[in-house]
Amino acid sequence: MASETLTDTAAAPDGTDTTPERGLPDGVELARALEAILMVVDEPQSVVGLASAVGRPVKEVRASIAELVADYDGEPAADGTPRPRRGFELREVGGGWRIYVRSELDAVVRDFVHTQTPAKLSQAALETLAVIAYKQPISRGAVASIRAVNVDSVVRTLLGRGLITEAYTDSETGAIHYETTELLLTQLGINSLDELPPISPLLDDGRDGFDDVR
Amino acid sequence: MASETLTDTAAAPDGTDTTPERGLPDGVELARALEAILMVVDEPQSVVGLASAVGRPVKEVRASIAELVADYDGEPAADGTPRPRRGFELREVGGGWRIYVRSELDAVVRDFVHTQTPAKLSQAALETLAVIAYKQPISRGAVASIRAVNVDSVVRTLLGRGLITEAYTDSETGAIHYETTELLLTQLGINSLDELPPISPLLDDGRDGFDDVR
Amino acid sequence: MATPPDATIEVTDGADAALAPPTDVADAPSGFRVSVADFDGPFDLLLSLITKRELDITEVSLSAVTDEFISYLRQLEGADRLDEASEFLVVAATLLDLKIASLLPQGELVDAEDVALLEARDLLFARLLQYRAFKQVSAWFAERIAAETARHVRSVRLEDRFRQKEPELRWTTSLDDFAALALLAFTPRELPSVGLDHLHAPLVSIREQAAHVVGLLRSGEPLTFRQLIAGAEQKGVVVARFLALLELYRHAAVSFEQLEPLGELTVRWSAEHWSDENLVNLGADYGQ
Repeated sequence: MASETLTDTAAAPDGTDTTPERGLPDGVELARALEAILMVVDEPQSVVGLASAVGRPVKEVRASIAELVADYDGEPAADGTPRPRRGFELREVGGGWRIYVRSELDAVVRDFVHTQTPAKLSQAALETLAVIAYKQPISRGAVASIRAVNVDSVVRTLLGRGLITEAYTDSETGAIHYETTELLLTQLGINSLDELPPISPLLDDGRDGFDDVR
Repeated sequence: MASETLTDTAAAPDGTDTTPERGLPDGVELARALEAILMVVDEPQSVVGLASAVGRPVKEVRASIAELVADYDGEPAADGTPRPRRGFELREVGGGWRIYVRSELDAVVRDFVHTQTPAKLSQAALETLAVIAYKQPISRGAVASIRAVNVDSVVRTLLGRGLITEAYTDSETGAIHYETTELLLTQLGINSLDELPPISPLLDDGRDGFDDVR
Repeated sequence: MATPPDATIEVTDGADAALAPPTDVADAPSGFRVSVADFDGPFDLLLSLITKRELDITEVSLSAVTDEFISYLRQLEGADRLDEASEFLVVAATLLDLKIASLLPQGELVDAEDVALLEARDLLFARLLQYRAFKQVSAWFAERIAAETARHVRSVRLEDRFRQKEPELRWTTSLDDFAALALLAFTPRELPSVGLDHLHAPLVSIREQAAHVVGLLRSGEPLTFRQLIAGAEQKGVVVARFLALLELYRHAAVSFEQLEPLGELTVRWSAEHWSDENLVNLGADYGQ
């Protein structure tokens, strides 16, 4: 039956959501409010940000998001009700949650959206980006000494693409230090720098400019 | 169960969709392809347009859409499986289908939008607006290449604020060209674009489309 | 920012690397081969051998490698090969460090410790290894970015009913400010270069050094490198002047003559058409 209120007939995580919810209109299920918000957002939304938007505890919002992920992924509900694997999915990328087309369907959707694909980064830009990602915050000079070439024009490209940003300027040397942005995480499809593949300390022989590679 | 392929376990309209589907990758359910497309499109999509995109008969697409509407509205599946009433809905507006926030959740989303939107334009938005003002009509891609950043979200903001509008769509490339509105003139306190102060190129480095800046 | 956890890339052996290098060094399709007394093979393999410490870098004649590299660069054409060239440059620059060190006049101008440092083989190994690790991990970046570019995120125009609930726009930009913003937006992005004077060793402009060198050479008389760096008190100036010469060489403004490896380097003005405007873009690759 089409219920008039927005109760979650099939996908209630458990029985706890039947109490009136703070910060949400009466009868509005948390999961439904979250999916409504996710329909209009433009940027990845953190659990904390979502929690404050709906006026609910972070823990509850986190659980509700997890349930939505399972729901869209087609996992059966807690009570065993089967659910279809949706054409879209909820992904945590770049520090927050957003709705994506499920990757199997990217080809179907491709013709429908005319997104402008930015030019591919050069090998030099990728390597510079990697150095900054692992050693941030880092000055241009320090990147240049690792790559053994001047990196100014490449740094400019990366700044222009919004993949890195100025973290701070050293008050003594005046050297600008760079760090990576959330946009980089988004473009890598990861959620935090912890997801970068580990890089070895190589030769940990304590030499200047070398021992601090992580 | 989480099936690997995109089969519609709960929401199959009836038994007719089990035959291999033309125009879609193997194992992709029509409804899943449609909801993927509908999740990313900005404009309402006609049934005919959708049908040609997925390479399926209009009649089938129409039935699948009707089933999606019922699905999102929380009507039980044909086999009686209960389904939640989603926070979003599929509505036909102006001859096309698009996903909207379910109206019962307007208040929640309104609060969210209100707290999320800054009252002032960002520096990025102002610069993009300035580029459009001086080079209109101009496509998003052309603005992006001048600004060397992705401007999609900023252009959306400016459209939303009524400071720019769509001038025309290039019939060859399909690129939408934007121009500024009367509202911008009002905000700047001028009567016509001719009153914009002339800017002289700092560096006439032959950058494409740079010499014709007024 | 988070610290990435330690250790899985095995850099000493590319074949076992947790992250496969972009190209297998053994069959790298690179066109540049090094052929010197002790070694014959692709440039990348040279790097690979050095990282395995199977070849002592100091036994490779750097001038021979440099010569081959420069003649290879001369043949390069088209954007496709730019990446290749820049990749070589990274390694070549490291190798060149030693050559530059030997070009520097010995004596009171150069800190003996600096030369010792530059000549420290282990440091070179360390830098090559480090570079190699970042080069390998950059392949992961390329893959992830390519994969993510194919994804589609929901990003649609806000519905009108919500649009109206946005806070009213506060416009604070004057007409002049607006024009200034336009100018800013149309200006190609430059990196800010504030505060460099505070640096212990101030940065040296390659462009300025090029102007100096052009002034000295244009009269027609060839000069030796030693003469060109006479009076330069900082190592940075010497290096910048050397790089300026390479840049001028690239613009066919000068030619070099060196009768034997590590011998006297004679520089001759060879530009047919030269305008000082050429200096404007000189050293642009170095962001000066």
